[in-house]
Amino acid sequence: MDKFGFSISKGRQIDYDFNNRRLAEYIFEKEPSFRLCIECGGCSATCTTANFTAFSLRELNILIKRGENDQVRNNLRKCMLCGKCTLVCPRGVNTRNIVVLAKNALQKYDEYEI
Amino acid sequence: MRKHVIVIGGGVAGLEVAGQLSKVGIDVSLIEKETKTGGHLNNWHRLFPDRRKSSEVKEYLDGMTMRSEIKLLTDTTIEAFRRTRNHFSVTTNRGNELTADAIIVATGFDLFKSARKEEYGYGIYNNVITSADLEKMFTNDKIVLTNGNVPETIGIVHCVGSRDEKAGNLYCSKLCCVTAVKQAIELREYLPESKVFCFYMDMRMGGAFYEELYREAQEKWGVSFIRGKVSEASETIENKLLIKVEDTLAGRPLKMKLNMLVLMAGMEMSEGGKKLAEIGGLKTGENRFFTSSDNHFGSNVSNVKGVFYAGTCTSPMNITETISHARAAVVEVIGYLKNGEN
Amino acid sequence: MILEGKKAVWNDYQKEIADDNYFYVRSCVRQNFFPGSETAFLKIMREELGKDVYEHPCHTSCSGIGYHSDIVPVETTMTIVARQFALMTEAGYKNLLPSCITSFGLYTEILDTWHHFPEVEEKIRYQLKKATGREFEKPENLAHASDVIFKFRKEIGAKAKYKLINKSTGEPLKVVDHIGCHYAKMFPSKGIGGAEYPYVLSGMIEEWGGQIIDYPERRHCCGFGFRQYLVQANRGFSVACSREKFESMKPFKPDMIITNCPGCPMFLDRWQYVINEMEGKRYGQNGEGIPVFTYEEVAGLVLGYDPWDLGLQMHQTDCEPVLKKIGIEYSPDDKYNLDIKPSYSETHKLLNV
Amino acid sequence: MMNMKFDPFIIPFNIGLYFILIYVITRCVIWFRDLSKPDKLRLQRGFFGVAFGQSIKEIFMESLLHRKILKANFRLGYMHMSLAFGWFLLILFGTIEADIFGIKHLNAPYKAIFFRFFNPDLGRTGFEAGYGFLMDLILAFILSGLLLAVIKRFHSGIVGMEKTTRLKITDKIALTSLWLIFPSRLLAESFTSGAYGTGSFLTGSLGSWLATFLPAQQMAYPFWWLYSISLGTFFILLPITRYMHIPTELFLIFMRNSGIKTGDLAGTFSEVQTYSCSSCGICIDACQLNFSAGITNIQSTYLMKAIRNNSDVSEIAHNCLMCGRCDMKCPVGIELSPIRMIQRRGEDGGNDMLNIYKGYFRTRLSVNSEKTIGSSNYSFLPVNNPQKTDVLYFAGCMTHLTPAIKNSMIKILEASGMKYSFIDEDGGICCGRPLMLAGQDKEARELINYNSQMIWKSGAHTLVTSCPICYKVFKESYYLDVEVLHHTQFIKMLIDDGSVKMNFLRKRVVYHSPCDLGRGSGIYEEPKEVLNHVSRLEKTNFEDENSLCCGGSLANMKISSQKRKNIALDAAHELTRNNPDILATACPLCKKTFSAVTQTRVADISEIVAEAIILKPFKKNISSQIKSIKELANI
Repeated sequence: MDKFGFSISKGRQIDYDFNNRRLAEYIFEKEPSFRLCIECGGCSATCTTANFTAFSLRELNILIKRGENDQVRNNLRKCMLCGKCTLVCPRGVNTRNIVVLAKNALQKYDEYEI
Repeated sequence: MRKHVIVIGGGVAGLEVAGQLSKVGIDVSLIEKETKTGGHLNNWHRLFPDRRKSSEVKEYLDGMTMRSEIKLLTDTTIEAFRRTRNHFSVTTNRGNELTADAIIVATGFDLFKSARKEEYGYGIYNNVITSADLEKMFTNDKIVLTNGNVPETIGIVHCVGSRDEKAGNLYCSKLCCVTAVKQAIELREYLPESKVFCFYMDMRMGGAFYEELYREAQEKWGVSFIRGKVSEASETIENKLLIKVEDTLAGRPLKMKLNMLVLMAGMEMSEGGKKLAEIGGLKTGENRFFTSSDNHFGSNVSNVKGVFYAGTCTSPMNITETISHARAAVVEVIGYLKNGEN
Repeated sequence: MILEGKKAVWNDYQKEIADDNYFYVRSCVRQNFFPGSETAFLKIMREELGKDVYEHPCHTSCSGIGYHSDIVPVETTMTIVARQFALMTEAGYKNLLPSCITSFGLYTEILDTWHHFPEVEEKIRYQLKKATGREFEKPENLAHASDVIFKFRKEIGAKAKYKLINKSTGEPLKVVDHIGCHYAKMFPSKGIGGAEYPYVLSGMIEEWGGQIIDYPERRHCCGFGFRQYLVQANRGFSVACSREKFESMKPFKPDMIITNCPGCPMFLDRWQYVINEMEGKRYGQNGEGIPVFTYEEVAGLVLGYDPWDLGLQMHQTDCEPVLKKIGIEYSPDDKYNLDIKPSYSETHKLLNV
Repeated sequence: MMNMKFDPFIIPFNIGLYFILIYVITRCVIWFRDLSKPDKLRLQRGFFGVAFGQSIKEIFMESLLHRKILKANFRLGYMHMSLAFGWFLLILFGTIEADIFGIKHLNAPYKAIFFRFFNPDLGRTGFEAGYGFLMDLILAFILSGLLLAVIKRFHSGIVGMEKTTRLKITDKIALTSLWLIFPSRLLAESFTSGAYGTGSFLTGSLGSWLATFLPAQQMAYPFWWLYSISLGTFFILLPITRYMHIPTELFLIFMRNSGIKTGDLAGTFSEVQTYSCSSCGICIDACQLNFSAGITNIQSTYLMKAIRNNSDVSEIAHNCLMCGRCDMKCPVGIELSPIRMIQRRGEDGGNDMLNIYKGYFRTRLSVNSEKTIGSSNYSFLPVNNPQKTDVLYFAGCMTHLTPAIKNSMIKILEASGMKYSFIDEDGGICCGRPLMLAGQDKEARELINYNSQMIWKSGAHTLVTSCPICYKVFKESYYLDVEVLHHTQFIKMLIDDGSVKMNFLRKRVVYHSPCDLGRGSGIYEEPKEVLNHVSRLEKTNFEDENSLCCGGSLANMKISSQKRKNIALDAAHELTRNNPDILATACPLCKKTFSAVTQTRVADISEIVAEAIILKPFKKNISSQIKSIKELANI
């Protein structure tokens, strides 16, 4: 690195086959409505947290499904579970449960339980 | 005296028109370039959104056309036609001369030639197939890779040759989205172990029961929908297809390996239609489909008096719309034959 | 892979290539990247194929490198290019033969622009006249040097001393081709085989006995990308691009890489060294790198030229593995021996200056 | 064989009896030992104080007579009463009987239980016969209840129950032994009476009839054995079956009457309550998840059972609307919802933290000094300094999705002429209850701290909120020294002190009492009084404690949207039976949920009030107008 004054950049590409999606599988199993999301962004629009900071439940949904867990880990905790998203969701996705499950899953994941 | 109408094209629209005309006692010559009628119906296994067998619709249409008033000319194409005062004389490739009081053009559509989207490697990579190929597989009740294995991961690419300036088609073919969803469900049903991904630009679920089908695909069959246009496909050493796409909803490029890639080929003006447009001086538009005299109330009426359009030769339509459009054409023709006015 | 399908595509993308009297314009960077290549090209053209290739001493950089680095404005570039055309016209040539892919792309782009916007052409003519008093004809035929080698690949194959075949096993060498981005990605119709499945290098390899191998990141840029390399802060991205390609081609165990662009061989060659320094990673067989060649070098090798005359000692990733496989005799001692420079005198004779 | 002292068949009974006595006593001692210091004191005071009498009374009324169940469902109550009270009487009079007619006084218990065996000749005439009659009567009383129990087990409908609890194997054994006790006693006594020609209307007649075709003398003995064995088995199994509730409930009653509360953490009291559950199944019938959504495995009785068997309760615990209907109905008076909350917090609910947090902000002084313990989840929240004001209006997240309520409240607040500020006008942050309901108290506490600071800095003396969810948490979990009012209370106040005047709307209104406001916070009257003031309030079949849940509850994390809808549909249907003009509620979430499923207009009380309100004329403007006119005149 020092030798050249630069280092090899890390890619932004999602490597779907490389990523592990146990998190998503866990949630799919426990909360099937997770599949129903059509990424309309209604949840993010009404979100109490998003009013104060960069936070998008819609994006987290996608990232979980793609297995980009770290980004999820760092953001999920911002949720206040107030439930507005559940009320506005046009597909009846049980958003709050997804957040709670994802939190549990991440914990289990760290403890090698899933 | 009895009136005589020539119907060009023995697909859904053509058959419906012929059937309806014959019902009201008008003689019909039905000209079909293929050996048998039915058009694209013959290549399709099941139809969206209810997934009924396409043969059932075919049966209905055949039933309509089993009538004495209808003269069926297969393996026939039109070489030339002239309009002399108020009737047409038509020359076919087999040299027979027909005269008619009116002509109904039902030349339908061709599927977009997927090889034109070189980056997807249709015809170059194994296991890159089109929606039509897949239907054939379903008909033959055998869905396997070229090496005989069963596909585990299958990608479905929407909008191949539609909404694509590079492909020269700015329009939306309207049916590919729902076809994709239908085929995704069928694949999951046929191969319960498989994972199916749909790569879409927009989900255009406009028709009746389309959205419900989409929901079912997600809820019941666990089909994954990824929003983004697949930019390129390539073969890996283990003979998988590596595709690149932007997951536009994650805002990140994404790559994944698939066993099979199904291209949702769009609809284009048929070659037959183009030829007819030339020899008959029929107007075609930007999208190369026939241009109707009026988009709202004259969609069956051409720029040539006595020539009418039926079905997908004017724009992409599903079967329901095609049949309605065909019946509308019949009304136009009858009106015209009665008082010689379009 | 269905070859018929590919052939079909190749047939769709054929192009006019003049067969003699070329006005050769060198690349500004190649001569210090891989100086042997252009020399070898001229030698092949003149001595092996007996073609008339003219070089003008007053020819300059096409400024494409500045243009693509957002430094030189397009009008300036056009004027400079117009001057090259003027030189050609004055020398009485009509077939422009750039050595550089970027020049080729740039000329194509400019000619196309002028075709669509004649007023721009007029303006440039006026500016050139005003600045230098020169006037020009547009080239009748524009072909990249690799196009010409492709055109005469059979002739070269006929004269070949070696084939791209592993002497010991009799297996054809596995060759990865890398096409410069500016060759066909901007104007697919102007490249042999088009942009998706370029044939220009594959054709040579086939002809000379090698086996061309396709790999997923075939289309990916080598990472030069001008700004990416020239600005140090971006260099990490440049390396990352090359690595993407290496990672992707590694499983196919290629014996060599062949390229047709000034930048690509440079970066595919040098970055292998850098990546190895940074990550201790090599992509070739038994701990070696993957040798990278220009198409001229490969042509030279099959015609039996001395590797060191071709300047292979300038490569950072050693080429010896390939030489050994093909069974080319060479003296390892002379690799860096600069006292005897036969090729230099040769070159000087060849250059009509 | 007159007046024999002892017979081996009594051994099973004795073993059982002494075992259970020892077990229960030790258990109580352990429970007592595990109590927190203050609770220990409470219990002691309770035991040796006034509460004692009350406890005894309650034990008699509830544990023996089962008054509550009788009220809720007579047949079920009778069943429980006949068994409990009847058995009690049997033992009581049995002992007396043994005492009077026995050879000596103060006999061992078995003498009483098996009296007839040891004194077969007794009860032929006079007082003895009368007493025998009494004993038979009690036995008959019990048997009638037993009959009901048997029927209930197989057709729960008969005793007016939708569902009955499912049993585990030990329960089944215990149940059979319980069922066997009295029939076996009946037969044993009958045969004995048959053999000796004694016994009263039941045992006597049955005995003499049996004796006609059976060798009574020989038959009696095995049944005495059976009687003793079934008693023994029942006692031995007691600790590991639901029947443990019988002794536990007594202890519970003492604890409760001594003023011990469930609290936030698992402890003796919650344990005692769990063991006091008799699995009567009344909570199942009360549960809307059962009768509207067809979810039948999560009701409180199952939760209690799962806790007793310490199996994993996380799914059960979270799949509940927390409407509190079962708390109201539970005949044993177990604090079911608080216990469920404890389960939701689970092990990693930051329990250890809780107590620390509890201590937060007792005074305004510590506002700036407070810090969140552990890493902050909501560090992104901006530090804000609200303007000074008297009344704070906190709409709450849900209210922001029902603008009508928000605007109505603004109108009312304006009309009140008070100095107020709308604290979360452009979207405040969550009150923290949703997190608490998910068992994430640590996170919740962080939000609570944030809001508390904001509230104090405003210097307000009153906090008005439109959302019962917020109201409950402000009341219970915030340590604010400001008056917290739900807007219905606030409006009531305005009406009482006459600071707003209203028209009477000619509308027929029914009121749906939101769970967190009614059962959750005990506010039933104010909303109804307000509605009575502005409209014609009509009764429904689900008033106050018995009110339904709209199904929208944030407390249930697991239920699907479809099942929510079913609950809402049923509830709305019930409430609008007499098609009122307005279905009034006092919760934005209830409003949203109901609006989606009924044709009837659904409105929050604030909306109705805002409609009825008479805005005061702006005196200032008038005077200024007059002034300007005068000025004109002067010119």
